[in-house]
Amino acid sequence: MNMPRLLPVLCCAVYFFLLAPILVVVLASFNAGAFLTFPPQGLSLRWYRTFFHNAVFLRAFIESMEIAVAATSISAVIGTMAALFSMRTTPALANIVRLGMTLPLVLPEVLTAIGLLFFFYAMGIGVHYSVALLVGHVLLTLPFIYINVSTSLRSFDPSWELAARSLGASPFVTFYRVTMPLMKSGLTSGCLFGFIVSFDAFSTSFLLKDVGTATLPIQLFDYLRLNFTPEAAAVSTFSIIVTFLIVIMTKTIFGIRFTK
Amino acid sequence: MTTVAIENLTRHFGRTRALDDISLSIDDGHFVSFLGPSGCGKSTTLRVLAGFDACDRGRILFDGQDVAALPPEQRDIGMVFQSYALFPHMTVGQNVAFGLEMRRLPRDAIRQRVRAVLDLVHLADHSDRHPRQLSGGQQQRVALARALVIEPRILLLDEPLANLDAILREEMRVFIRELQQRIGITTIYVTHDQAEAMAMSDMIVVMFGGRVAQVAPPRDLYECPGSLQVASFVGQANYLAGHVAHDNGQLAVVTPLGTRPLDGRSAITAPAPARNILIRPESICITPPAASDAVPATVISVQYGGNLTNYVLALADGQQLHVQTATPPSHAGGDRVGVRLADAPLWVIPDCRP
Amino acid sequence: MRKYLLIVPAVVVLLVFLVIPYIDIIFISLHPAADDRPYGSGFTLRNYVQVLTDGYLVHQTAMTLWIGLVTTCATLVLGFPVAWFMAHSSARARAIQQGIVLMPLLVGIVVRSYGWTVILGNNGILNRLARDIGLTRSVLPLMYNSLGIVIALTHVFLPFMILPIFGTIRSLDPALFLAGRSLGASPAITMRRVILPLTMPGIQSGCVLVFILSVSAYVTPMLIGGMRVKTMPMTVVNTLIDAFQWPFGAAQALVLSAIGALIVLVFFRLTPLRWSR
Amino acid sequence: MSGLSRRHLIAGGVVGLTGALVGRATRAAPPPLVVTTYGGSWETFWRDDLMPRFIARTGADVKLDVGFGRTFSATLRASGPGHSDYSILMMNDVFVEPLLRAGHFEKLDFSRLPHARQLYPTALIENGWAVIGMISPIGIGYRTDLVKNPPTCWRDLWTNPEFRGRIGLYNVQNSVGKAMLCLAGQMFGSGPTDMDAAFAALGRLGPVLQTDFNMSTMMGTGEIVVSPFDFGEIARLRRQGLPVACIMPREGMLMWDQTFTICVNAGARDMAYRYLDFILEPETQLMLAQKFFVSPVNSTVVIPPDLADAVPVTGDRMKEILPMDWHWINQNAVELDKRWSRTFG
Repeated sequence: MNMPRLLPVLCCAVYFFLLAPILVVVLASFNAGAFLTFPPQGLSLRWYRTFFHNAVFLRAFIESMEIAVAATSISAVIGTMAALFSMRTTPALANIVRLGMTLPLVLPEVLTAIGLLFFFYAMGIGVHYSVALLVGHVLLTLPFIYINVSTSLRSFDPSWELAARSLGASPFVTFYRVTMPLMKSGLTSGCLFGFIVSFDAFSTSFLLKDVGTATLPIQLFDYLRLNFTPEAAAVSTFSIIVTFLIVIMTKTIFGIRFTK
Repeated sequence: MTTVAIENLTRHFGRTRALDDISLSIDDGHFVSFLGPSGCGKSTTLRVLAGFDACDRGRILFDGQDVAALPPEQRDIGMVFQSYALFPHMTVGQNVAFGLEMRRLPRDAIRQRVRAVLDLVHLADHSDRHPRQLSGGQQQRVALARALVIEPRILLLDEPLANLDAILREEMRVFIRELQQRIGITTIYVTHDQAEAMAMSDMIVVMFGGRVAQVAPPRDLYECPGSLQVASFVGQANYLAGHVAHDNGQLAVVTPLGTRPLDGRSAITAPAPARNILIRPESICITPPAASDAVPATVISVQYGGNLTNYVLALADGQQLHVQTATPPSHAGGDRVGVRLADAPLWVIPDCRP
Repeated sequence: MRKYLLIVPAVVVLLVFLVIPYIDIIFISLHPAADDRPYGSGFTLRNYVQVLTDGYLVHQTAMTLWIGLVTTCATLVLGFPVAWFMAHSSARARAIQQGIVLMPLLVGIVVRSYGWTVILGNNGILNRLARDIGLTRSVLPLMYNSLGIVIALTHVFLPFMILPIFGTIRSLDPALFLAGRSLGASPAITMRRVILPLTMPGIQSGCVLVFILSVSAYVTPMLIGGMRVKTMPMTVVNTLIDAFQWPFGAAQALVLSAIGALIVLVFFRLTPLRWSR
Repeated sequence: MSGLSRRHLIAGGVVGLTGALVGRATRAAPPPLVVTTYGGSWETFWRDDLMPRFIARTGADVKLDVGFGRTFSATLRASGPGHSDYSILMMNDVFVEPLLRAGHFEKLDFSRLPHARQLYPTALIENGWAVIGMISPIGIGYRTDLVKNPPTCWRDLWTNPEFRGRIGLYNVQNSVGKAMLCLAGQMFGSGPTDMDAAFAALGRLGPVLQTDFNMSTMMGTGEIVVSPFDFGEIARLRRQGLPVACIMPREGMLMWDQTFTICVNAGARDMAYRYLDFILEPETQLMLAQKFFVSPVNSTVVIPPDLADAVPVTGDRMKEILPMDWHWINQNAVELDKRWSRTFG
């Protein structure tokens, strides 16, 4: 297909735009100087050393991972079930389900978080055991799972499931052998999106975090409020690399395709 | 091997009765077609038989065992879907092997049986392809192989030829019927195409509006339809007003085109007043206008169909007749001709007055 | 029916953790303010009247919606060609491009904002560059204003525009473009009359997503706008958390959500296709 | 009243059982003392130095929580008075004042705070409902390499032409931004509440760069050369090699206060008092001064000579810190916010 000659140039410009602030952060993390300045004053790994010896950031990093994994897993189950339901029900009901499932995305994150904060305290649970935080993150990730899974189910033929049943597969085996593989791409990209969104969530975490814990964005925010050293850039670069590795791994293991 | 009995099957969708007290029995090894217009309940019957839909009332007996409460996977059926429903993420071989894996057969046995059944459908060398790489007819045969390889008690086919072109459809009719007879499996086939049903079935079940209208072998169905509705759904028909009277000590049917003996299969045992008489287009002969015992008619239109020629004629009183001959067209529109009935017994549609 | 079990968890989660808290917020917004308690007794609509008549808040709401609109347009204009290019690249190139497109999401929101400070700041890379090549002598105001916010929001929400459009373009029959050309249409007309309508579902979901996300964005405008440009979410947080005016803040938040939802609905009405499907 | 009981009702209808069970489970164990602090080096210091000392002395079960005034007050408001997980809080007076009025804190029992007697009067605030545990006095910071005529007073921000366009201000979200307004009202109008004069004056400053909390970066990059700055941060920047200095303006200084309050119905009330007194004692105060260069609030603390330039505001100098009427400021917060945006928008 012939494309206008300018298109590749334009796209490269957009890609550069997308990468520019990240490049800046990555470069700043190798700064030998004491300030988060650009261009860096000499190159060194000193801030990575500082970071790896800073239990606070590592703990926040692990906390973020745990919350993101837990919230994405819960959403994956709930969202996939809802998507399967939409496929099996009448179009009118499916529309209502879709509206409901995208609602957490439509409502402002900050407001939802404040609402949840009041709610959990009214119930006497408060922010204990990170329940409120987890619920907040489930709400954040749910729409992404649902949208991606139901998109991948759009071309799903319900008689595939019937065929499997007629061939002797139980409902569970049918799901595992037929439905699941056919919506895998949507589920994978949904989970990936959900994970990334949860890992980066700020407003929700900042209002709902349990006493004495912090996710990475909160920790970075708290840190940067008072200490503007390249350690923050080092932490971010590290988390970019880790999340990127996760994406690559998911891609190679599950063969992710973004929608269809 | 397997007989199927359906007793008083009833199914509601909301307030509409999709199945209204269906009862039926199917002999072992028979090929039975459910024929009817869309929405008549034939597909619903199949889905209930397969276990995809529940019935509100009634029993389904496979070899005398009530399976109505069993989920589909425990009914031991093979099913071919209109869309074929081949798993797109599996190769042909994997598709066919799926049912055997569910039955936990040893790996070697699976391999052998998959090869055997693919040979049977002439697709042995397509085992590693994906369904989307196959033509419609090939996909159809894979679907058939997948359903047959598990050696089910009964084979259910849901309009399996609907998505094929005309020539392939004819080929597959022969192929499926031949295969079914070779294996001897009890088969239920759903279609809205009467020609298909006639060509393949041992027995045809005609359904209208959730009820069984008639159950009969194809020839009986064509020649002796139980109602006007069945008669017009199964092939083209002319209806002439007539009555049954004694003629030479036998019961005969008197029509405007002449008098012929009453079909022996009819339940009528005494002279009867005005009735609808069924006359198939091929049972009318065209003669020269002056021929003896011929009734004059005018040719309205002629359709050439290769081996057959179809005429529409009008009688003097304006009634139109469809006539089919096995000869090339010998008349044109506007020609005056004579018509007479072939020398065969006539069928009186029961309980149906003109 | 057993299939209804599938929707039960989602209904429970949404009902308990979304609907009930929001009912609570609506409830609060209908109360008068109180000095020593979260809210006073008695029902009133005054908070809503105040939100809708206060010139400052109306201006701020308009500003927020405007930022959302400009961001949506910017992501669409930049995102569509990229999605098109991506969809017509080789599998390998496509994978790399998908990685690049996802990158903004992989960088934490706080640090990403820092990156922009370095690039757009008054003493940032762009300003220094402009000064060095003699483009301008004064400082280019790239940050601490709505332009900066739009740039940063466009950056982070581009993936949400590119990926859905990419999805629909991928599912198009490549012959369509050729068919358009064979019927004598120029590339531009083929694009407008054939390709654009067919990619509308992707464009729609992208636009809705980006618009909603940018209207309710809180952290990026806070950090990039340097508090000089205040968007509604920032005001909502201030009113609710800093000033403790719960009823008034709740009313502000609900009005903003309602306007956002309304605009999305109008958008659906104006563009011919429904969201996905 | 109606609000909370109603919400309890809703909650009870939905997940009452779970809520009650979990609630009981949490109440069964003796609550740890939650100690709040800020992120970054503050958290590190609390975790590695301050808390081990306190625990060694008291054997307290301490849980460290990092946040800032906004998060603490949001959770406090959500939990309602007497239901907080916190027993003691450290935040700015600007946040404390409305919470105090809403009944979240108890009047301090000074008999349990023996070191409170040694505090500067500046640290005893809110009529005995709160004490300031640390003070970061704010003067005018500037880049010594980029400024020819160093500032001597706040008025110089308006009059020194080389500052024009290179002034940094804390915005109105920050308590120092609000304090700046009162200061400008005092300087150019009839008093600290003369906002017409204050906003007119700030408008005359011309283009200023604003920040919510981080002034150091802009100072580091040279985007700004002068701004309100706390002495501690200036000392830190200087030790990292940045050419900066901070002066005590003639008109008086502003401050960041770290104000401590005890929550009503505190779960670890006893330990909270011991922690507060621990903060106020001279040894801890000196540690804090050495770490963060904050001015000790305990008048008995003697600043060692090597720290004198980093912590210049002590003794009588403490009186130069201007008091702020946070109640009036909070009452008018929304209005100030609006006018601020209009002035700088």
